[in-house]
Amino acid sequence: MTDPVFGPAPEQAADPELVQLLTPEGERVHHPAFDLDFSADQLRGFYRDMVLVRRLDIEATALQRHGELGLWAQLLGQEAAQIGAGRALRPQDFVFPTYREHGVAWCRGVDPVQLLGLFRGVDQGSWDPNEHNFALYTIVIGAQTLHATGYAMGVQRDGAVGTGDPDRDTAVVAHFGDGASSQGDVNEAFVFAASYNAPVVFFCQNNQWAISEPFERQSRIPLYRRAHGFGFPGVRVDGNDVLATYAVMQAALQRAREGQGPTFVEAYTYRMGAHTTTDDPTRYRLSNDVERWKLKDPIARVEAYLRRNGLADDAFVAEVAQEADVLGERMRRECHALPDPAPRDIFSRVHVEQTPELAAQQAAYDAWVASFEEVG
Amino acid sequence: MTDPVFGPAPEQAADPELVQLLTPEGERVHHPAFDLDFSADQLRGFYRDMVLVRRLDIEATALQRHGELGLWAQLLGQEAAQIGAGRALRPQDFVFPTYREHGVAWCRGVDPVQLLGLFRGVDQGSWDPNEHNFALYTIVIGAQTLHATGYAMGVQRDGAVGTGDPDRDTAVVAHFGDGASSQGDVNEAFVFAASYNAPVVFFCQNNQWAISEPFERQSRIPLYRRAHGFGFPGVRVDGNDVLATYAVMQAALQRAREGQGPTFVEAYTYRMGAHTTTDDPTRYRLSNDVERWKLKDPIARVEAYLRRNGLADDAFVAEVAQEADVLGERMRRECHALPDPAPRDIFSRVHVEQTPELAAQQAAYDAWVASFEEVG
Amino acid sequence: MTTMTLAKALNAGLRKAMEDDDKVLVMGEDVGTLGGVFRITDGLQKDFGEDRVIDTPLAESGIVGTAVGLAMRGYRPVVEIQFDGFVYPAYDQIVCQVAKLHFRSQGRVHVPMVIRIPFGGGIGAVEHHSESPEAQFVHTPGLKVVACSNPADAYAMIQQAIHSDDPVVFLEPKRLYHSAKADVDESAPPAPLWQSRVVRPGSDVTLVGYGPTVSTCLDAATVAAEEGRSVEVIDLRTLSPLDLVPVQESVRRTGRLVVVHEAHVTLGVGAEVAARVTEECFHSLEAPVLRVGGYDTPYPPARIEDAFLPDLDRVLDAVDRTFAY
Amino acid sequence: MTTMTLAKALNAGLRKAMEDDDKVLVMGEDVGTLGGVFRITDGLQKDFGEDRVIDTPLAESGIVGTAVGLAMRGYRPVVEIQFDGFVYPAYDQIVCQVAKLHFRSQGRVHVPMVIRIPFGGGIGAVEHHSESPEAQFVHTPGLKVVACSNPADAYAMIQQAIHSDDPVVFLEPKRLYHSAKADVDESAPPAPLWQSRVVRPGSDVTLVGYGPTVSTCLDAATVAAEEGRSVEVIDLRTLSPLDLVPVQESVRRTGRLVVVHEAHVTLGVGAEVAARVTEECFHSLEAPVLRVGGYDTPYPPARIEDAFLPDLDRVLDAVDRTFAY
Ligand SMILES: Cc1ncc(C[n+]2csc(CCOP(=O)(O)OP(=O)(O)O)c2C)c(N)n1
Ligand SMILES: Cc1ncc(C[n+]2csc(CCOP(=O)(O)OP(=O)(O)O)c2C)c(N)n1
Ligand SMILES: [Mg+2]
Ligand SMILES: [Mg+2]
Repeated sequence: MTDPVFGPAPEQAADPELVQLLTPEGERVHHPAFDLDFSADQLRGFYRDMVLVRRLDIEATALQRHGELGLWAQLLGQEAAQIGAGRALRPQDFVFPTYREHGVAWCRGVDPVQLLGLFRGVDQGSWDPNEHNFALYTIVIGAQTLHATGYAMGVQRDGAVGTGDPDRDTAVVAHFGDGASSQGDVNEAFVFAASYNAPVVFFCQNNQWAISEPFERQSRIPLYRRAHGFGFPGVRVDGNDVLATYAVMQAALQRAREGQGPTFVEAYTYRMGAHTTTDDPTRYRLSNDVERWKLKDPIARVEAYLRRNGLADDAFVAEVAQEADVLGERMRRECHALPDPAPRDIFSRVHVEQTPELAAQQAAYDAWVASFEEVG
Repeated sequence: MTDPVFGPAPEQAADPELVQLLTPEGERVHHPAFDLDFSADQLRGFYRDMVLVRRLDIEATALQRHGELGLWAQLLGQEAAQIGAGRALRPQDFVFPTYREHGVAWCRGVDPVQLLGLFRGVDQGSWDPNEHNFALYTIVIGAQTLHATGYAMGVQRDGAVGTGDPDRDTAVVAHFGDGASSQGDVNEAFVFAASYNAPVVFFCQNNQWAISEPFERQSRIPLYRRAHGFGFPGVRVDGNDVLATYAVMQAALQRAREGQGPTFVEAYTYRMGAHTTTDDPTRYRLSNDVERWKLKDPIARVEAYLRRNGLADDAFVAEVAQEADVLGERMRRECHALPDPAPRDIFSRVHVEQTPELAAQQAAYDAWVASFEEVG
Repeated sequence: MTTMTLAKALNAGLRKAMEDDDKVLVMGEDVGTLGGVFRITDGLQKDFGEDRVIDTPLAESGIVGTAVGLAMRGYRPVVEIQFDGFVYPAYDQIVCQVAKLHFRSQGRVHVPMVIRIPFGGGIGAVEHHSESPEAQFVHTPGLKVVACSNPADAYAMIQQAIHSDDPVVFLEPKRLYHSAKADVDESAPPAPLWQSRVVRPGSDVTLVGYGPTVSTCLDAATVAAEEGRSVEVIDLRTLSPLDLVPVQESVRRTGRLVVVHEAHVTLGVGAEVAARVTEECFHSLEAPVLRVGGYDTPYPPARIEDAFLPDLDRVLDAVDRTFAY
Repeated sequence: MTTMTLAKALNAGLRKAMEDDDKVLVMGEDVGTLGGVFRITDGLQKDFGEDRVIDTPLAESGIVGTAVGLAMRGYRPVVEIQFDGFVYPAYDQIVCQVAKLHFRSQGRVHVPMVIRIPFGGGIGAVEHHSESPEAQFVHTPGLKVVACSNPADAYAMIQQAIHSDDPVVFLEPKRLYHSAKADVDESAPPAPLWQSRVVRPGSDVTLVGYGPTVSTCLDAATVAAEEGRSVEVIDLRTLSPLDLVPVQESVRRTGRLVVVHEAHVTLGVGAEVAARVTEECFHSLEAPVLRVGGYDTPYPPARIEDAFLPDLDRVLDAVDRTFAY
């Protein structure tokens, strides 16, 4: 069970170790196991990704406030976790998100506008999972972790692990939250992944809350240790540190691709916003906590580092801000333009091969609609 | 998380420690954490229990072969685990069994004949759970572990933990198998038990098999370590050693009663018989393995110890054997006499308050039966 | 007499039940500090404490399964399932354990628990938040299933369900939580829980609904009356047992019956109503029993849910069609 | 032409499907070395290897959930649920994921998987081993549901189900696994999967069954014939889509219909058959559609299951009753 990178499972009694490469103050620190050299472009890229993704999120939240979306699940505060995890992927990797992985979607090339459909109520996921290697959002908590594990078992059967070919060896990521860790499905996914040594990385964004319930209701020990109970490595990373998240995910994904099996990565972060736009977090948490976490902002620390090291200047920051404005403006415009689906289409999408029953219901529906047109 | 008795969770990489107080050869060994002095009466009692319970099992198996039972789930080989766990209970403790806990039922004062009904097809559990503090057998794998946890939450609400009153403080036991450890329900039970620090002991008889599937399909590490992933202690005990099982269970139950929360006890044992009487284990396992485990027989080692230390002689052994004969004879006789249920009663047992619908179905059923009587 | 929304009536009913019997517990996700995502349990944890209003880990099977254990220990757990679409992880516990324990134990074990499920659509929600899973519970022997449709019933029925020694699946029309408002007389003797009820008398055709569709049926009756058609509307209230006595009595007079629910038509509760009423009233029926329900497709995106759900027009159309036979 | 039991026919059909398409996988508890508790997958792991015949951990949601992932990766998993009563832990995955993925993805995601469920009673088993859970799947849009009743159908239908690009719940009458024996022509072109079939023509009354009750219906027809009554028997074969074309055609001739299944009567498939046929054939029916099924109680202990299950007498009685209107 001892892993060259992840090492042996930490003692239950020991303090949780938080992998960090960039402090909240923007100072670069080093870690014996998870360290990487990042190029200036890479760092600027992370900054840009996070700024744009935050803007995407703010824009969608505003669209909800203006009645254009029925709901929005904000990622505010979780940008580093998602960009770190998303940018560590190779094209052939496959990702199973929850409903909050807008940043990962961004990294997978899903257009932000495509994310709006589900929340606007015009579709239930509008991108092609196979085009982006990014499954549809899953709302039933935990269900997707089993899909990820099964997909990873398929990857094994395709011989796409451990070949040494960097374009072929494939990892799968299962996203989930701290609350989800209590679901039977998630724990069964651990069982299956361990039993078959499947190439899957369980990436848990522990944002401290499951709606109103604090993390402590779900587990009395740090979550990454859950993996040790199932016989595979777990590690806790500073989820507000994009460098650390990237480094840890890269290592975990590489383990999977090499055929060394599953890893649990707990990205320790904080849900800065409400659970969703219908939630009112003032009912259950202290603004003090939120203030404390503001000091750990994922974007500020990268900006501080870039500036301090002369890797970015006002012009760069302004350029990214400008890009965010363009994105925001486009989202507003294109959201308004998102067409409603045609009710008659629901009958032909239920199955690959439509049933006579549904064909009849469709025909009856058509006739029904036509009857109004005649009258009108 | 460090416990004075169970200590900190062992390193994942370390060899599993097997608590043992009596070797297969019948030699008494000592253990730093789990040791007890056993009186001669207690030891003879364990012997008697195990012999009688084995006889109960053999008798029921024979009854199945003779067509008197539709099925039987044998406990052969698991006598020590069950008697050790069963005898460590106090009257007020409550037990949630699987379908194989005939030995625990014995300790709880359930008449062996009452165990036959389910397997004969005359009932689905014939004892009163509240009379024996022993729930009905549960066949849907793992479901009872949640019931046990909920019951333990009820015990907490009744203030029946941590009072220091030995007749009041109450522990709950959830029985399950190695296969069951993969079920979502069982892992959710761990989550709830840890979250509420419920007074429940998870007693897993790892008998190496889930029907045809070897333990390794369910977990790649020793099962007791699963608990560490949920933040409570786990320990592996020699399940063929009644003394060790008793000692460990006593400690675990006491922890629960004192309000220190859940414990996972893995009783490492072996299913010597078939899964059930319809199973053919020669299709999937080597008789060699079975032979090796025969050397670890739970009864032989206690007998050896008793004899070697002059605590039992031929007369005692013969007396117990005689008692077993009487039990066997009674089981045969009373099994034959077990009455079939009255079909009409099924309509009045569905609810506490019968519905008009079922009353009508019952009346129609009565009329239907009467119509044959008229004809006949 | 207090004016209450349906949500407030449920809250008041729960509070009353907890005051009356200290064995009554409330448990579920976010039911404590937050008071539930719909605020049905608002304020209860503050007043009754964390031991009686239990915020649970996020695991529905765990919630229902531990509630079974609590019930066996003598408690009366009232479980909240956050949304209809999230009851399925608990399905095994509900169908194989909750429903069967009394039967299996020959009546020795009681499982007096209530499983509250906000159900139905029309609130513009994302997927899995607008389901109508009732048929599956009605098909399961050992469960009782009721649905409230208005504040007064909500207030009384939740208390009666909690008081029942049998497990009850309690369906709450979430669409009406805050829109349905009415005077509730807390001291009025409640109607029997296990009976359906004529909510508007009529003579030409019978309309049957429950939960959210009762108001649709009443609206249809009003419109039909303007066209000179007298519609009798019945609120089923109890789906298991299914009380069809008033329905049959009605159909014997009207000869025509339309059943309306949001659940998919195929094997929705309407199928059972149709089969039974046809059997009992064969010679009274002038037309086959017609059903108006959700189509046999998954619940669609919110923007088109109005086309999916039974509405006034579809109900009136079905009424018209019963006159075409 | 080979003489086969129903169990053997399924085994042969699975083998053929695995030979024809190497994306076909078999997975479940004990399906490998043991060949399944009913030996339906006997010998498959030996011949196709552990990667294609997968012994899984003991967790039904895990089995179905990972099968979804395998299907998304391009495989065609055939999942075995060991007994009907153990499908419920997988219910959420089946109802919310398997059934909806194609719809949710606007047709982009295919989930070509088969969920095999040995179902029904009559084998003297302990509880949870004799259930008939089909109605719940029929009520769920997005699933297709079929039931075989004889070896020839079993051989063909399992292959057709595997070949289908839609998820199929495949019900196997476990009682007939080893008792039903027949000649199977492996080279015969199979009947369309999604059609029901007249298995015995008749003119006085129509009897409809599926799975294990088809033989009960045939027996009833034989006895009735001796009494001078001509009974037409229809094997539904497909429950979703529900092919009622032959049933309606038959009822227009006979005017009388009895539906027989082991599932509980209330909201069993018979309710839907009754509601639809009554709607379509209102003026042809001489009597209401009658249903014979398991009572609305949990499945009873084995010693009295014969009283619970629809048998020859109860079917004949229902036939008689349809003539009393
Ligand atoms: C099976 C199920 N139960 C309940 C819900 C309702 N629900 C939606 S999100 C949520 C909390 C999830 O918390 P967590 O897993 O920590 O993820 P986060 O929202 O914090 O990203 C709940 C209870 C659901 N979607 N699915
Ligand atoms: C939910 C569920 N799935 C499948 C089964 C069928 N089944 C009965 S026992 C068993 C194996 C159980 O293995 P384990 O938990 O190790 O207990 P043991 O039988 O070894 O005592 C299986 C798969 C079941 N009873 N319940
Ligand atoms: Mg969270
Ligand atoms: Mg076992």
